[in-house]
Amino acid sequence: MTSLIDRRMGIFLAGLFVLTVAVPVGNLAFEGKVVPSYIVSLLGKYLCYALLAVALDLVWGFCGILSLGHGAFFALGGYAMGMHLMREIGDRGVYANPNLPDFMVFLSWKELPWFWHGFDNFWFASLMVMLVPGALAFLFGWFAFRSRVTGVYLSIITQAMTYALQLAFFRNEMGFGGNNGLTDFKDVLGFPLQSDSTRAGLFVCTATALAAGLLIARAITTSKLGMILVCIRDAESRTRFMGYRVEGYKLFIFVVSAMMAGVAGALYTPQVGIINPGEFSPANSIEIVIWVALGGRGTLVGAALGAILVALAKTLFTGWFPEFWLFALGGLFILVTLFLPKGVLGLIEDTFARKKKPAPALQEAKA
Amino acid sequence: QDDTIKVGVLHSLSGTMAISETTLKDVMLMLIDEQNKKGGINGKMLEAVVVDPASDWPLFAEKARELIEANGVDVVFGCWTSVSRKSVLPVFEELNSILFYPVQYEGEESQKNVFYTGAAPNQQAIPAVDYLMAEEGVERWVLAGTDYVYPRTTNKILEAYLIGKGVAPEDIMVNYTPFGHSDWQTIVSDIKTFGSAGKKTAVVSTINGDANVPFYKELGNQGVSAEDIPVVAFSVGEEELAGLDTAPLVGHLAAWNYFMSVDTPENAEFIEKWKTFIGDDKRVTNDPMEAHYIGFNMWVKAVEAAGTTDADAVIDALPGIEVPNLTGGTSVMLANHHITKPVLVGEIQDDGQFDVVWETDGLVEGDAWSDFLPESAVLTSDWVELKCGNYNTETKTCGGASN
Amino acid sequence: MLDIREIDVFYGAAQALRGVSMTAHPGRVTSVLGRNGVGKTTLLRAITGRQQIRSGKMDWEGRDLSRLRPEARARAGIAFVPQGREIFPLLTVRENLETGFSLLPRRERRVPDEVFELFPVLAQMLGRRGGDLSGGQQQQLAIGRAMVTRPRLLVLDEPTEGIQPSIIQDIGRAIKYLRGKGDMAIVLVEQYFDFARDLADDFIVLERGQVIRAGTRADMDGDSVRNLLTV
Amino acid sequence: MSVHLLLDSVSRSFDGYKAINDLSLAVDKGELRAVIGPNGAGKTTMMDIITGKTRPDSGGVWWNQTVDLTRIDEAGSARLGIGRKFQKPTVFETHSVEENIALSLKAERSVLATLFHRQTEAEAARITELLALVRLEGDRHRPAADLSHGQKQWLEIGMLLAQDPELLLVDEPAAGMTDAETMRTAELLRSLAGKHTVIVVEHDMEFVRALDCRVTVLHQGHVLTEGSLDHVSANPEVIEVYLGR
Amino acid sequence: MSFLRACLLALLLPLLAAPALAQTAEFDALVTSLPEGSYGERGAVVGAIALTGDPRAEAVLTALLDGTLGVIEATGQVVTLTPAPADALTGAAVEGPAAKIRVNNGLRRDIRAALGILTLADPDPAKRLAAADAAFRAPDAAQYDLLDAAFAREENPAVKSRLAEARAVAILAGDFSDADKREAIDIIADRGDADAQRILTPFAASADLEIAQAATAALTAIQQSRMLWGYAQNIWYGLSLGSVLLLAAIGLAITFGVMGVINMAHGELVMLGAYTTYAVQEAIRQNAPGLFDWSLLIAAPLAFLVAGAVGVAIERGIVRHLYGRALETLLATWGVSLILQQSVRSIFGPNNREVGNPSWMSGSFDVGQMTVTWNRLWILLFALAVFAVLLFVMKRTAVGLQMRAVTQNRPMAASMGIRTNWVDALTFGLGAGIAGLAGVALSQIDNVSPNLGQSYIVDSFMVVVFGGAGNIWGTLAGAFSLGIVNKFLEPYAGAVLAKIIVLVAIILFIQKRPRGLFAVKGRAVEG
Ligand SMILES: Nc1ncnc2c1ncn2[C@@H]1O[C@H](COP(=O)(O)OP(=O)(O)OP(=O)(O)O)[C@@H](O)[C@H]1O
Ligand SMILES: Nc1ncnc2c1ncn2[C@@H]1O[C@H](COP(=O)(O)OP(=O)(O)OP(=O)(O)O)[C@@H](O)[C@H]1O
Ligand SMILES: [Mg+2]
Ligand SMILES: [Mg+2]
Repeated sequence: MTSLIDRRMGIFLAGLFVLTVAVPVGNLAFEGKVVPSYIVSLLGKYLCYALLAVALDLVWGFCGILSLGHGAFFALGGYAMGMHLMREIGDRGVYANPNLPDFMVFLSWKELPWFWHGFDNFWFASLMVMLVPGALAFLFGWFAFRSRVTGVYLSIITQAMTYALQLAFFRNEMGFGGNNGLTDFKDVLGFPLQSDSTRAGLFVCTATALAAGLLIARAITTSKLGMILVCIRDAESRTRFMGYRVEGYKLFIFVVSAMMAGVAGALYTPQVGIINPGEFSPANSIEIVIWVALGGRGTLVGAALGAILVALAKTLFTGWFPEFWLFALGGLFILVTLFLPKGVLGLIEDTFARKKKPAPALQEAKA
Repeated sequence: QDDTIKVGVLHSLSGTMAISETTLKDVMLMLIDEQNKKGGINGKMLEAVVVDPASDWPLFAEKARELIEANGVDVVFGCWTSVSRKSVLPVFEELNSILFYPVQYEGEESQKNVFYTGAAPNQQAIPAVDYLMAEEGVERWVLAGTDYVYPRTTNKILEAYLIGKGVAPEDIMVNYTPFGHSDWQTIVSDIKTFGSAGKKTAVVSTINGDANVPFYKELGNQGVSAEDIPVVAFSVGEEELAGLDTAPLVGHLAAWNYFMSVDTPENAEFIEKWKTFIGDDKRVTNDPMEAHYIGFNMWVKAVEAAGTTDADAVIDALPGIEVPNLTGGTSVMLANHHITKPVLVGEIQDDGQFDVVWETDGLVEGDAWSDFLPESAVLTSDWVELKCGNYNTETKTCGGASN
Repeated sequence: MLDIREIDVFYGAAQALRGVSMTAHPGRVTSVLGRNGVGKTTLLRAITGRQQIRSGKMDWEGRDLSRLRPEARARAGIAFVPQGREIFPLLTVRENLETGFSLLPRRERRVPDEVFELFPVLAQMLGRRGGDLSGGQQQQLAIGRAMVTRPRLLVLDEPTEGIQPSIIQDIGRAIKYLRGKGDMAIVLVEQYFDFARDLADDFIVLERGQVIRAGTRADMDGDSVRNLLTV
Repeated sequence: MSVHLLLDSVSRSFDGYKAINDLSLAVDKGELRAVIGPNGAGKTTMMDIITGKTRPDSGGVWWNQTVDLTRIDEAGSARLGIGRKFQKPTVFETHSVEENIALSLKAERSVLATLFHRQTEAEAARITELLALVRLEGDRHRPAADLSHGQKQWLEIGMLLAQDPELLLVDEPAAGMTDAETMRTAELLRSLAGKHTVIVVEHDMEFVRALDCRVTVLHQGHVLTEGSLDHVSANPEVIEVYLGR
Repeated sequence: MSFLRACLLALLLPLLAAPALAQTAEFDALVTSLPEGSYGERGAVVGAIALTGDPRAEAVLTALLDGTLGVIEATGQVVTLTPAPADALTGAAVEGPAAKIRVNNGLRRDIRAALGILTLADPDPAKRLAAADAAFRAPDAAQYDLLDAAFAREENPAVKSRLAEARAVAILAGDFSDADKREAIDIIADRGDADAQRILTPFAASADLEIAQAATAALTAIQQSRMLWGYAQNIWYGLSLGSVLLLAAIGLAITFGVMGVINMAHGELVMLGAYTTYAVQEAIRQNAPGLFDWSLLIAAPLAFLVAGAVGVAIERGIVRHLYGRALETLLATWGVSLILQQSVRSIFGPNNREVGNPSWMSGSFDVGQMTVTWNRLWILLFALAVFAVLLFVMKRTAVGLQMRAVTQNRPMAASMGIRTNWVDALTFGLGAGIAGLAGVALSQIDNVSPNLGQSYIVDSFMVVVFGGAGNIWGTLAGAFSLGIVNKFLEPYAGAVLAKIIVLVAIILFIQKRPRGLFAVKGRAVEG
C-alpha cells in the first residue's frame, strides 16, 4: 500500500524541520535580531492552528464528518493546560492566595472546586489535555454515530455543542474565569513564559507535535482503516453491508482527532497567554473548516498549509490595511474556491507537475 | 533613533466590537493630528500606527506584540473589553511598554504599564445608585447585566453596597443574559412584575453592546416608562443612542464621567473639532472618547516632562500629571494609574442626548480595588511610593505579581 | 433527422468515443449495441448534451446541436431516458411527470393518456414519492416522463433494465407505436439483443468507442452481430 | 439439508402501503433459489429485511434456525455471512477497482485489526484472481467512478465474491449485461451453489432458465407460487401479472 | 410627596370653584420662571402653576411634559414649539431660535400629578382616564372626595370603572370604615392583576379578620389566574420569538434546505434588508416625513429586491460554479459574508443605525393580564404570511416544481427542458429576497449594525436542521417549538441557562430523530 511519507509529506516535514531549527537559533543566538521574539510565538501559534486543521481534516477530509465544533476540543485542551498554568502561579497572584486563582478569590470562592484538583501536577494536566476532549468526543460520538446522525445534522449538533460550551464557560459559576478566561500565566514547568528561551522551547514542542500529528494522521489514513474511512465518507450504507461497523470507525477517528485538537489547544494557551470562551465560538470552528477547505480537503499537509496561510493572511492584512482587510480575506476565499478546486495544495502540486512533465499523454479508453 | 514618535492604536475595526471601537481609533487619529499641528512633542512628529485586532482576543495580544516589537511604538491606546485588556497585559508587562485603556471597567486590577482612564466602579456605579436612592427614592433594585465579568463584578459590588445601605435581599433582583441577547420579552415583563410590588423600583443595567437596542425597544414597546421604573445604564452612551429612536426612552438614565451635552468651552471645541475631523455633522461624542482625550494629553505632558518617550521615564512621570477634562475640571493621574473624574448622571432626551440631572460635588478618585469586596478592601495600589499594584495593607506586603 | 458525424468524446484525458457517426430518422428506431463500457451511454450523453464533444458534427433537424445546452436540446424536441433512471426522488410521481411541462405551451400541459395506458402502475402511484418506487417502477416512470414532453427524438438508454417481462413487451409495443406515428426518431441503447433486433430499423455496434458495424435490420439477423457482442 | 434462511410470515408496510405482506420463504443450505415477480412485488424489500436494513412490522427472519435476523443490523448480518449485490450498483467511487475488491475480502472487521492490517500474498493473489473473473484487470487502478454502468455491475459481483459469504443475495445481476455475459453470470452463480446459498432476483427469463433451479414468484409482497421455472411459468396468474402474453 | 399633594389639593379645591382671573399676572410670572432653577425648584413652580387655576395652565404643563415648551434664550420668552413657535402666554407667533425646556423624571412626575387633578374634569374621556390612572397609581386618601365627585358625574363606563378603582385605592389608603374597605377590596380584586396583588397583599395580614379573609381569598384567586395568564404569556412570547427565528431561517430553508448550499452569507442578506429599511426611512425623513408610517411597506418590496439581487449575483458569480461541491460553497459564501459585512461597514459606518417603529408598530395592548406588543404581533403575522406565500410558491406553482426538480437532479432537470441556470438563480434569489424581508422585520426589534447577520446565522441553521432540512413545514415547526421551549425555560433557568438547555435538547433530540423534526423519509434519502 501507500508509503507513510509521500513526496508532499516529505517536503512539508523537511520544511518544518528547517523551521524548527532555524527559528529558535535565529532568535536565541542573535538576541532576536534575526528572528524577532514575536515571530517565534506567532509561528508557534500558526503551527498550533496547523495541528488543529490536521485534526479536522482527519475526520472531515477522510471520514466525511464535517465537525463544526472542533474548536471545542481545541479549547478544552487549552483550558486543561490553562488550569495547570493557573495553578502554577501559586501565591503570586494579585490577591496572593496560594490556593485559589485570582478570579476565584475576587468572586469569593472559598475553596478550589473539585474539578480543579490535580491540575497542579503537570503530567496530570497533560493527560487531561487529551483525555478531556477525547472523553467529550467519545460521549458525543457514541450517541450521535450510534443513532446514525450524519451530514448536516451532525454538523449542526457539533455546532450546538460548542455553542453550548461557550455559553457555559461564559458563566462565572462554572469556575473557569468566565468571559475573561484564564490569563496572567507566569511560567510552565518553572520556566518563565516571558523569556525567549521558553518561547523557543514551546515552538520546538509545537513543531514536533505537528510533525507527530501529521505522521499519525498519515499512518491512519494510509492503513486499511483509512481506506474504510473513505468508504464511509463516500457510501456509508454500503460500508455497513460489507460488515464494517461504521459507528466504531467514526468514533475511533473522532476521538483521535479530538485528542489531537486538544494537544493543539494545550500548546496554544501558553504561547498566546490566554484561553477564554471565545475559542468555543461557532465562528472559530467554522474558520477551522475554512482552513482545511482552502488548503485542500483530505490532504493533511494541505490542511496544515491552509491554516498557516489563513493565519498569515490575517496577520499581514490586519496590519497592512486594517480598514479593508476583510475584503482581501473574503476575496481570497472566493478566489480559492472558484479557481483552485483542489485547494492551495492542489495548485502547488499542479504547478510542479506542469514543470516536471508536459500534459499527460492521452490515455486509451479501455473497453 | 527614529525621527517620529510612534503611537499605536489597538482598537477593533471589524467583528463585534467594531461598533464601539472604531470611533476611538478615529479619535486617536484626530488627537495625533492636532498634536502634530502644534508641532508634535519635543520637536518630534507623532505617527499613528493602526492595526485591527478584529474583536479576536488572542489577536489583541498578537497585535500588541507586533505594535511594540515590530513597529516600535512608544505607547499604545487601545482595547475596550476587559478580556482584550487581560489578553494584552502580559505583553505590555514583558516588553515594558505603555497602554492607555479608556473604558469603564470592573476594577480589581492595577498594572505598572497600564493607565486606566475610564471609570472604576466607584466612579460610575456607586454614585449612580446613590443618586437613585437619594433623588428618586428607589428602594427596589433590578441588577440586569450581560453575563460576563464586568457586570458580575459591578453587581457584586453593588449588592454589597446596597445591602450595606439597608436594602433587603429580596428587594434585589439579579438577572443575566447572554451576549447579543435580543429577545427581551420575558425579562422586561419580569421587571414590570418586580416593579409592581409597591416600592419604587429602578433597573441598574450593565447590559453590554448590541443587546441594548432590543432591550430599550422592548422597554418602550411594553410601556415601561422612566417615571415608573427608571433604568440607569453604565454602558449606554451617545453612540449607542444614535441607533435608537429615543422618544420612548426619555427619562431613562446613564451614569458617565462625560456627556456630550456638557456645556463647557473645552467640550464645545472638542465637539467642533471632532465633527470637522470626521466630516459628519451628526456624529456624537461619548465618554470613552473623552477618556482618550484625557489620556493622550496626559501622555503628551508626561513625555514633555520626561523629555523622552522611554517607557520607564514616562511611567514615572505620569502620576501627578494634571490635564483639563472636558467637563470643566482637571483630572489627575493618580499613583494607582487611575484618574480623578467627576461622575455625572444624565437623563435621555428625545434628541439622543443626555441631560445632566446630577453630578458629584468634586472629582472622584478612581479606586483600583473595591472597598466593598472583602478580599480587595485590604489591597491598595501605589506605583509611586510602594511600587506595587496590589499592596496588602494588612500584611504590609506586595502580592506576588510584581517580581 | 439526427446526423452525427465523426464525433470524438473525452473523459478528461481518456477518449471514450472515436470518430463515431450515426443517423436517426423520424419513424425509425436506431439501435446502438455493444458490450459493457464501449461507449454507448457516452454517445447518448453527447446527443443530449451532458457531455461535450471535442470534434465532429451533430445536426438535428438542420440545426447544429453541439453548441446547445442540454435544456435547449430538450426544447428542440429531444427527450432522454437515462441509464439509472434518474427519477427526482423527492418529487411525487405526478410531479416527476409534470417536470416535462416546462417546455410545453400552456394549453398542452397535460400528461398524455398513452403514458398511463402503457404503465398503469403510474396512475395508481401518482401521489407517491418517485424515490420510493421499486427499480422497475422507476424505469417506467422515466419512460413516461420522457413521453410527456412530446419529443421528436426519443433517446433511451437500456429502457428494459430491471423491468418485468410483460412490461418489456408493452414497452416494445409502445416503441413500435411511437415509431408508427412516423414523426418521432428513436435511438435505443439495448443489451437485450432480441428486444433490440425486434425493434431496430437501423443499428450500429460499438467497440472501444468506435463503430465496428452499422446497417439496417436485415443485416442484424444471423449470428454475426450477436457474435460481435460476445467476448 | 437444513434450512439456512427462513422468513416466517413477514410483513412490512410503508405509509400504509403493504410492500411485504405475510411473506414466508425457506431456503436450504447450499441451495440456489431464483426469486421473480412483478416490479414492486417486494423483492428488493425482502432483501432489505434479510440484511437488517429494514425492520419488518411483524414476522420473523431466522438464520440457521437460531439467529433472529430482525435484531441484527446491516454490519451484523454481513458478519454473519450474508453478502449482497444491490439492484443499483453501488461501489466506492473514489477508491480504485482493486481497492474496492481488497476492502471486501473476507477478513477481521474490527477497528484495531484494520488499523494494523498489512496485505498478505494470499490476499493479493485472490484480488488478481477476482479481477480476472470479472474482467476488470485492465481497470485495476482506475477509480471506480470512471466505470461504465455494466462494469460497475461486474465490480459489485466481484466484491460480493470477495466477501466469500455463506448466503449471497443477488439483486438483478444481469441487468445491463449482454446476453453472452448474462449466461456467464448464470454459470458463475450455479458454480457457487452447493458451497454457498444463493438467492437471485432477475427479470431475464433466459437467465433464470439457465440457473436451472427452484423459482419463487412474489406478488404484492406475498409468495404467489413456487416450483420449477416451467411449473411457475405455466401458472396463469404468473402469466397475467408478470410474464405477459 | 403625598403630603405635598394633599396640601396642594386643599388649596386647590376652593380655587377651582372661584374665578381665577386675578391670578393672571402671577401665572405669567410663574411660567416665565419655568426655565430657571434646579429641577426641584421648578417642580414647585409647576405645582404653583396648577394652583393658579389659570385656564392656560393645562396647555402649558402638557407642553412642558411633551417637551414642546421652549424658551428663547436671548429674551427669556417662554414659547410653545409646535405647531409653530408661539408665545406660551399670548399665543402670538414668535421668531428666533428657541431651546427646549428640559425636564427630568421627578419633574415629569410633578407635572403629571398636577395635571391629574386639572384633568379629572376634562371633556376628553381619554384624559380623564389618564387622570384616573394617575390617581390609581399614587393612592392618596386626600383625593377621595375629588374622586368620589368625579365618579358620581362620570358617564363613560370605562372611565367610571377606572375611577371606581382609583377611589377604592384611596379608601384602602385612608381611614375608612371596614365595610367600605371590604367593598374596596372586592373592586380591586376584580382587576385580578399584579396591581391588585400589590395593593391587596398588605391587607391579608390585616387586624380585621374579615378584611384579612377577603383579601386572602382575593389574593389566591388572583394568583391562580395570574399563573394561567403566565402560561399564556409564555406561549405568546414563545410564538413571537419563534416568528423571529422563522423569519431569519426561512430564506435559509430555501438556499440551504432546498438547494443544499451552505450559505454562510445568509445573515448578511438579512442585514441588507435591514439596511434597506434604514435607507428608506432616511429618505422618508428627509423628503416626506408624512410617509413615515408607510416606510415599512415601502421598504419590504425594496428589501426583497435588493437582497434578492445580491443573491442572484452571488449565485451567478460564485455558487453556480460549485454545484456538486456543496461544502466548498461554505468557504466561498463565508468570503462573501466577510465582504458584505465590510462593505456595509464602509458605506454606513460601524455604528448602529436608527430604524424607527411606525406608529402602528409601537406600543402594546393588553389581552387579559397579558401584554401584547404591536411590533411582535405584526412580525408574527408577517412571518406567517411570508411562510404561506413561500409554501404556495414551492408546492403549487410550476416554478416551485422546477426549483425542486433542479435541486434534486440538475442534469436531469436540464434534460427535461428546464432552464436550470435561470431556475437556480431564481431559487437562490428567492431565498435571498426572503432573507431581505426578514431584515425589514428584524430592524424593528434589533440593532441595525454590520453585525446583525452574524447574530442570527447560527440560530437559523439550527432551526432549519432541527426542523428537518428540505422541509419548509419543518422550519416552521422548528422555529416555533424552539421559541416556545426557550420561553418556558427562561423564567426558571434564566436566559443563559435556558439557551444552553435548548442547545443540549437539540443535540439529544437529533439522536432520536436523526433527520430532524419533519424528517424526509423513505428510500430516496436513506440510499
Ligand atoms: N465519468 C467518467 N469518467 C471517466 N471515464 C468514464 C466515465 N464514464 C464512463 N467512462 C468510461 O468511458 C467508457 C465508456 O463508458 P459508457 O458508460 O459509455 O459505456 P457503455 O457502453 O454505456 O457501457 P454499459 O453497457 O456498461 O452501460 C468506459 O470505459 C468507461 O469506463
Ligand atoms: N422506503 C420505502 N418507502 C416507501 N415505499 C417503499 C419503500 N421501500 C419500498 N417501497 C415500496 O414497496 C414496494 C416494493 O418495492 P421493491 O423495491 O421491494 O420491489 P421489487 O420487487 O424489488 O421491484 P423491482 O423488480 O422493480 O425492483 C414498491 O411499491 C415500493 O414503492
Ligand atoms: Mg451504459
Ligand atoms: Mg428491486
